[in-house]
Amino acid sequence: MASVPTTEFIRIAEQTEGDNTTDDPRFRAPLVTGGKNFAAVTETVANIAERPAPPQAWYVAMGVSLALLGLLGAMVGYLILTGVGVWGNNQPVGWAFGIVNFVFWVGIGHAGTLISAILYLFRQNWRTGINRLAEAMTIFAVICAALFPGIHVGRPWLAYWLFPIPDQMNLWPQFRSPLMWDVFAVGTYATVSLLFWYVGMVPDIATFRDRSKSKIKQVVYGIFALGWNGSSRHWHRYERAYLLLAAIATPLVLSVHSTVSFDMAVSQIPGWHTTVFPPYFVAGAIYGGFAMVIFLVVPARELFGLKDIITKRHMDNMAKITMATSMMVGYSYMTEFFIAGYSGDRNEAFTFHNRALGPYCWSWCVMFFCNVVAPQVLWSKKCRMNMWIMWVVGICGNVGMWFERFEIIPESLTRDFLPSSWHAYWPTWVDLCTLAGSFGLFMTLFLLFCRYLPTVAMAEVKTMLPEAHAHGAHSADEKRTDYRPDEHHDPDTDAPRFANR
Amino acid sequence: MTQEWYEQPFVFPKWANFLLPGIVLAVVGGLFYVPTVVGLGASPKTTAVGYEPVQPVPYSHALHAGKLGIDCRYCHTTVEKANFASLPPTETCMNCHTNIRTESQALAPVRESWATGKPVEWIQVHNLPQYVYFSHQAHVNHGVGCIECHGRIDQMERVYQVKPLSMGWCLGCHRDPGPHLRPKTVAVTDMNWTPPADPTDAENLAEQLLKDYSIHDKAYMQSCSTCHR
Amino acid sequence: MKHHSAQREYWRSLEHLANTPEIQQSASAEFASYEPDGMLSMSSLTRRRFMKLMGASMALAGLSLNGCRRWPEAKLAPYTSTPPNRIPGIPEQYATMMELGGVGSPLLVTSYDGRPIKIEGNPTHPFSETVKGRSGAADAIAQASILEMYDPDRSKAVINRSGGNEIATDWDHFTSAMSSTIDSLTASPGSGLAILCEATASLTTTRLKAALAKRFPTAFYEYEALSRDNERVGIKSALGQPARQVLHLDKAAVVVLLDADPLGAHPAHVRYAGDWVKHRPNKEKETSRVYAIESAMTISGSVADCRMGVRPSRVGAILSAIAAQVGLAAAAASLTAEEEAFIKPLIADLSANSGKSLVAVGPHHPAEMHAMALAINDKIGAIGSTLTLLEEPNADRPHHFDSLADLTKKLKAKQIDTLVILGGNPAYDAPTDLDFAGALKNAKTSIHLSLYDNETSHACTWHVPRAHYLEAWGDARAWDGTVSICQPLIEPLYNGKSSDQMLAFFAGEPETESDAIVRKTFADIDDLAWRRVLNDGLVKDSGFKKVSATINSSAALPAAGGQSGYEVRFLQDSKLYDGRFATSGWLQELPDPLSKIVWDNAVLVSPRDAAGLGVGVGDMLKVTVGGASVEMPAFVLPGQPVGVIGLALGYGRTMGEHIGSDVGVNTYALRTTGAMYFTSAQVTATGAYYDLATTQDHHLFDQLGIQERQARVGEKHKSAEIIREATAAEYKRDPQLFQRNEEGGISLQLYEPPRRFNDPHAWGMAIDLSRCIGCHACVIACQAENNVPIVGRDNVLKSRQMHWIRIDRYFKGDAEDPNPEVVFQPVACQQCENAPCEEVCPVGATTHDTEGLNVMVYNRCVGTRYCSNNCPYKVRRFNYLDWHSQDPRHDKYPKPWLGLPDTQQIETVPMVERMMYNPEVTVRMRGVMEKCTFCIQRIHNTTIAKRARGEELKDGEIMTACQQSCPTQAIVFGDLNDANSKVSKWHQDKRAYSLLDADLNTKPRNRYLAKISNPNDEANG
Amino acid sequence: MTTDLKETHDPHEETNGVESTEPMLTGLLGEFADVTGVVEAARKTRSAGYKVWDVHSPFPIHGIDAVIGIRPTILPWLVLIGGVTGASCGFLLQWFCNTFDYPILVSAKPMLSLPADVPIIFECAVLFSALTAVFGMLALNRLPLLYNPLFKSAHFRRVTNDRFFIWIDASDAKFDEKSTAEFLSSAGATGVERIED
Repeated sequence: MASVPTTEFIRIAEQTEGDNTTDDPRFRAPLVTGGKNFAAVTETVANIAERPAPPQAWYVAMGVSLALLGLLGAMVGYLILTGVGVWGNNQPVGWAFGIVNFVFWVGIGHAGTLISAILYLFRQNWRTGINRLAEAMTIFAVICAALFPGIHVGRPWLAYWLFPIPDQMNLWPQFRSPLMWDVFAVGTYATVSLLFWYVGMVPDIATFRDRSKSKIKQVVYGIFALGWNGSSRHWHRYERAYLLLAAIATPLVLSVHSTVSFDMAVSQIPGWHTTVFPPYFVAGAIYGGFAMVIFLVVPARELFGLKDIITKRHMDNMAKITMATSMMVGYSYMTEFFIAGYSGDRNEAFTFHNRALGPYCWSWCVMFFCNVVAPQVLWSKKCRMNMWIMWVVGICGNVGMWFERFEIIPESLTRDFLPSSWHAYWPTWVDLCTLAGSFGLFMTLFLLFCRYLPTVAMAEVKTMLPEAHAHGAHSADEKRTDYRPDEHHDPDTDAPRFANR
Repeated sequence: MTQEWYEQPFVFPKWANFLLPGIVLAVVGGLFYVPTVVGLGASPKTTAVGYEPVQPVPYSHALHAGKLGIDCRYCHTTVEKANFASLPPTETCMNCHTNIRTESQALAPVRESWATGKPVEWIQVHNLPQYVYFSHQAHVNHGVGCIECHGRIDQMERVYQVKPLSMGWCLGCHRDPGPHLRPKTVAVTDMNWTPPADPTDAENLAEQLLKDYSIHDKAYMQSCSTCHR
Repeated sequence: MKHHSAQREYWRSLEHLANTPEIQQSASAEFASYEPDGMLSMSSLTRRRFMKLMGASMALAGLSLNGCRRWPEAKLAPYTSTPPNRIPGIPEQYATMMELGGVGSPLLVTSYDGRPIKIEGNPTHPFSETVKGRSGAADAIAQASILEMYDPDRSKAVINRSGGNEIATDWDHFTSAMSSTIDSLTASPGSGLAILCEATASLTTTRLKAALAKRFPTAFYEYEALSRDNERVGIKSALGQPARQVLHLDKAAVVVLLDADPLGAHPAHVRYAGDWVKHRPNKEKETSRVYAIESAMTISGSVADCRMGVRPSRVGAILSAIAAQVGLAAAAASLTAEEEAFIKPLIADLSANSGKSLVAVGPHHPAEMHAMALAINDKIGAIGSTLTLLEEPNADRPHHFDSLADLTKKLKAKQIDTLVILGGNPAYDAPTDLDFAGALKNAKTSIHLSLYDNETSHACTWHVPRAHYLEAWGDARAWDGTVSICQPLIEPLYNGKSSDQMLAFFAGEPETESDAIVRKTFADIDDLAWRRVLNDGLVKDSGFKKVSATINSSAALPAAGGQSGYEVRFLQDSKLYDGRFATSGWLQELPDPLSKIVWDNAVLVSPRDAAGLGVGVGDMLKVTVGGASVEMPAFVLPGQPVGVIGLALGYGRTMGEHIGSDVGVNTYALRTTGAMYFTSAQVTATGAYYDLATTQDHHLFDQLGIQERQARVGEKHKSAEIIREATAAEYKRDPQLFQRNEEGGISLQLYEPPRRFNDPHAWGMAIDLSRCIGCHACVIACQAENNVPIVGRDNVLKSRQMHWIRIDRYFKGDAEDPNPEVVFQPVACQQCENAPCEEVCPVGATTHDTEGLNVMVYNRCVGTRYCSNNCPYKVRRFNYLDWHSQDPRHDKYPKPWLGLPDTQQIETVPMVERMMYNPEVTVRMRGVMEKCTFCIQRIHNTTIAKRARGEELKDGEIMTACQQSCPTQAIVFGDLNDANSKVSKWHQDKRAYSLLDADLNTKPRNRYLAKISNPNDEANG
Repeated sequence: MTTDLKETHDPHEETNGVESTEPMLTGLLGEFADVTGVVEAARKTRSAGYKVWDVHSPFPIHGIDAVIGIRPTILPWLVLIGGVTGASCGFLLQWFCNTFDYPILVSAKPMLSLPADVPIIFECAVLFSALTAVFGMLALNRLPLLYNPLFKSAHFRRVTNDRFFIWIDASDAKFDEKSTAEFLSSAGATGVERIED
């Protein structure tokens, strides 16, 4: 009886040519295709780092990214040496590209923790294929985000005053300001994401350590592997810690973008002063985050031959989440308009009227199309299965979310209460180059990650394999499409897990 | 599996087990050590206190203000009517030195200045940032003695800075002015006056003086606009 | 004093000029070592000035590095002997006078340690006082002249251009060079010396002219591009003798202005504005009614109760119609229906208020009209009650225009070989058909005395730097003739000579120093009285005599001009006057009261004409008059009369130095002797576009925005969210009107802030919208008081202007309305108790003090700009770049500053410019937020001094700069704890309302008093 | 750790020091090819009465805790403490700065504006508990431990790939090199290796 499910599974795999997206209740859909076993999974993933040279495309991408990174450096230098005046910001519009980019990147940074934390709590096993990539993306996006609040202030060399450091002036930060909340929220988020990412990576780094032939690699990986030796006791506490991190990170990930949204929601400006912002921003962030994951994963699985680990099923699920969140975002847009009209507040009503029909309606249209209309194609499975379409939708998501922030931040500021102080906002070339440069920073980091670190959580993926658990007690699992071995009870002693006998 | 799995693996030496804990300790220690050092080094207590430039004329406050007991206001005439204490014009020096020590080498620059009309260029000792608007008349007329900021000038051969004159230091007094005040009957320039030894007396006196001079309350005293514009 | 010594002593003030020995000694003592350009070396300033000057920036260094940088070693240079009653660091004030177009405006100048830093009106002088003995108003131009004095672009050396090449030299060489000329003049008296001067009523000048004429025959000429001589001639024709009319708007219940602008463009407009407001809504008087019939949008017209825009050529017809209807024997011209409708109620009001009414005609209309206006005034009993006639100075001098034409003729005929031009810039502003610059070449020697080496200087053989009126003695007379002495505040910075010194030199007077020259004129005043005169700033009872003569009412008018096509109207610029102030950055960046344009002039066209021409704001128009034509951007100005295009004079200078050159377009190019003020013109669109920089309504004005703006501002004479107003009649009917919000309810707030900021004082401000005439004097006052920088056109286009107080100008009425209502609303920081800006600042750089001031701590600001975003009034200003060290003319791509940011100003701002900074106010560096502080430096200096002396603070003792400069006292500041203070009363006034408070519960400490206007419904149709 | 081990002792406790220098036998390592094998063997080992032993695997084998008899970790309690500490620090910081040390008047707000303090209190709680979770886990696991005699075994390098091991420590009372080796192979070990230190 032991062999039956295995052959069954292989047959399905062959029949559907690796399409594991069927939800046939009779069979469990594998999350790893191509009949890979433990060694094969290790090979596939480790190969990326072990192969002598990465694919051509990697070098091309790296070249472009480094160029952009250089541009970023130049722009930031120019900005700091000259003054914020080199940007397009003006009297009513105190915040523009700087903060737009900040919110945009923070938003991107949400998918990672969401996937590794929330999906973990929801027992969405398919996360294992992509969580590492997503977490890495989170870290890098947060790094990009953290750059902007620092450089957008008038005197960046004094930005450290936002931290409660004792000084000879006896002065402290003013904690009623949402900007202080940001400092703490983003700081915490960066730290926790980093820990989450690294902790998850330790066993896999150990794998790299044990496979590497060159001494340097052995030493470097060896140090970062912390001497991991796969002891069951270690695994036990490790999984606990991971679960706790997930439990902690889940409210955190929701709080971060809520806090960022407070920057606007707590203020008085019509178009900013909106109670729907926290959930609206979080939905937007998740949407944007997944868009970015898709945007990165599609080429990654092509380039590094991860198709069997980041399978069609993964893409399918991501597509569904993207579409769901995009509709939440769309709903939030509607709500804003309704409330603006319903409130009877002249200023509020005008702001939204102006947003859709005013001088910046073009950017509103871009936003609405990219965030609400474009993802609707994902209703069709054909589109979800077509990686090109997926990729384009991913790009739309990023563009759309950037413009959403543009709509909210500078656009609202251009026209507030007194018509006398209304004024247009236009970015300068420095603004544009800085934005481009931030992508350079992001891509550089991401490409380095792909080349030198385990891009897939091998250990976790291995637990998804059927042979990952002792035979003799599958009966309960047969009908499950996804299953976790850790939901077994001990086959012989029917005691609950972790029971003390 | 390929051959390399049976090569002799790399193993860290035993001391490596202390490597990472060591690094962690070093980092944590540095987190406390470095800021402390920088903080102390940068604090005005280090950079400002004790600043004692050499003046063009070796004028001794110890002699004039101390031994001869000339009142500060004889030279620094404006402290009570203006926001800052002006330096005495050469004229003031010459009032006496036209007939005292007329030959002294030390006084040569003064005599020269009087002859040519070129001012003696003194080097400033007590110096505040320019966004700080300290008013001598506001303090001097409300019982704050010279000594509070300038120390025992009457004992200084050459003037040096005694107090850090940092914002934190200013706030110290502004938050609790009482102990730094002296009765109207005592001249602000009196270097020897000390508040009553008995703490309770001192307290009562402080209370009394705060009323007498109608000193503003703490909220006013430590609000930004009190010193900055 | 010998000249070279005078050159070397550069740093002086009044007592130094008194030439008393000990001052001499002290002065030379302190400054002996200085070179003229020593001002640029730090050693040339005493320690206190040095620190005060660069203080802010210097010290920001200190803080930005958290005090871990010891300031650079600093030197203290005391006086060698302190001048009498001088307390170093305590500002002193001196009365003086600035003469413009032959009329002086009385001033009081504040000086710190010998550095004049601020100009205000002289409160003891009837022509500038607003609160007797306490605050005097001065207009924007007079206040901005302080910048002109320090302007590093001023010419610093005598320049000899004879022989084609430029040779920089000095006064001594000039005088020696002139001696030969003078010899030849004395030798052959007939050999033609001519003097061309600006209009002046100076007694000294008159005296010296006489002396000069005695020495050898001299022809005197006088020219002003913007002359009031039409009025002078007209009155002469009606009266038989030239006279000057003084209006008493405070006595006039009905005022009819035919293109006259007594509140905006009259030499006495400061006084007139003060008078006018006495008859506006208040307890004592009924609100007056002002009718304006004008061919341009003027300040007076914009605050008039009934206004009609007409072609300039129609004004005459309307005037004679009025004449006829008040019963004069005048040919009743035919009027259009609209005009008829407007005139009818006007006449009714006139006849109903005889003796309490007044008719005034603009100076650019022909003499006959002024004669007729005088006749009408006579008829309606204005003369003696609402209008006084006074003698004119130099009664026999010809019309300015004739004078210049005559001079040019003589030059062309080579009858003049030596021409001395005292000030002015005829080569730039003379009528083109004269070709004055060309004619100038015929003079063998031509000398131009001028502040700047300008267009005329370049056309002359000699240029001599002129002493600024703050640098040399002189005298001038106010509009009513009261004599004032122009006291200098400082020795000439650039070795300039006053026009009197120049005349004295040619007249061979013994005195060479301006003080001696002037003192000689007033030799009959003894020294004690003289001190008194200097102190008060005027010579008592020295005004012109009244004239009483019978008015010949049989004045006929020339036939009205053409009715079809466009008529161009040349306008006196609200800031640059006739172009002579083009070099002033403050004035260039001062928004025009109505168009809000800065750093440019434009073709003002009515919305209807713009539609006709198919142009919008910024579209280039080609304006052709006769042969000449200019291409300028259009500006669509509501209220601009249909068929009339307005062209401001004074722009397009070619030698306006760094600031003034190539700003706007030179419209003098179209101005000919035949048509000095208006004429018919062809206008065509060129299809090109030019981005006009305005401080309001710039960009982004789509239909949606315009509709919303109008909706928020409200309909004509109706209240709306932002502007509360009513007609006098309505307000009488329902005094509670303004206590209710738009919906008619009383707005209450749910949240009451837990704290009242009233210890020991509660500072508050109130602004009366019925009083504000949008003259922008307060803007310059604030700029001078608070070291507010200019940013230049490029940055105004980006809306980064730094003015702490702005005057919002709204047009009410639908787009088609030819005569919209204009509302001026000055907006500075509202000092909200429940301030939105403070709670969002992460470092607590903007907080409250216990007296209710919303204070901004520059040295704590890191520049997140969050406060500005959250400020519903958008009154906060951000230093996007280091404006003080920024070049206002070209800063598209600023140069990176390598070095500590806070050293930028020290190393790039010329010391002479820093000398002008107000030492009591921190100079802000790049990257910090700033805003109105209710002039906290004035508050603190006064309260500290008062407390030190143990005195009580009286209401009105502390005045903000804007309040002090306001000619109509529209702004009131004071302590709300004092129930009897004026500001408390205004806050309690039934017209008082807080801007946006009902929506946002900001609890502003500034309240507005709703606007009350007194329109005549019939006239407004 | 003590609360963590009732029945069995952690073998690494003995091996993680650097005290001994000359090579000595630390224990035996049995290699297994698949999960089923190693789980069965683990059961046998336990019933055979070994106390100081452990199972090493490339991924967490679920149920193995019960098989070996590992008791739940105290980590969650540590994290709770961390969280509470964080929250209180967050509040105290804000109270100290804005209410106690330098109360500055800010837009007529109360000196202690609790609602405004909530976000930072929350973030601090999260930060502290996350740090506790991670570093607590490492501490309880006695990691980092770069040197470990096990790493001397070439076979053991596959423990992070596709092989499973049972380690019986020499310090075990029942340990006897010969019989234990036999026991391991009888339990199905594809290979047995003696690890020296």
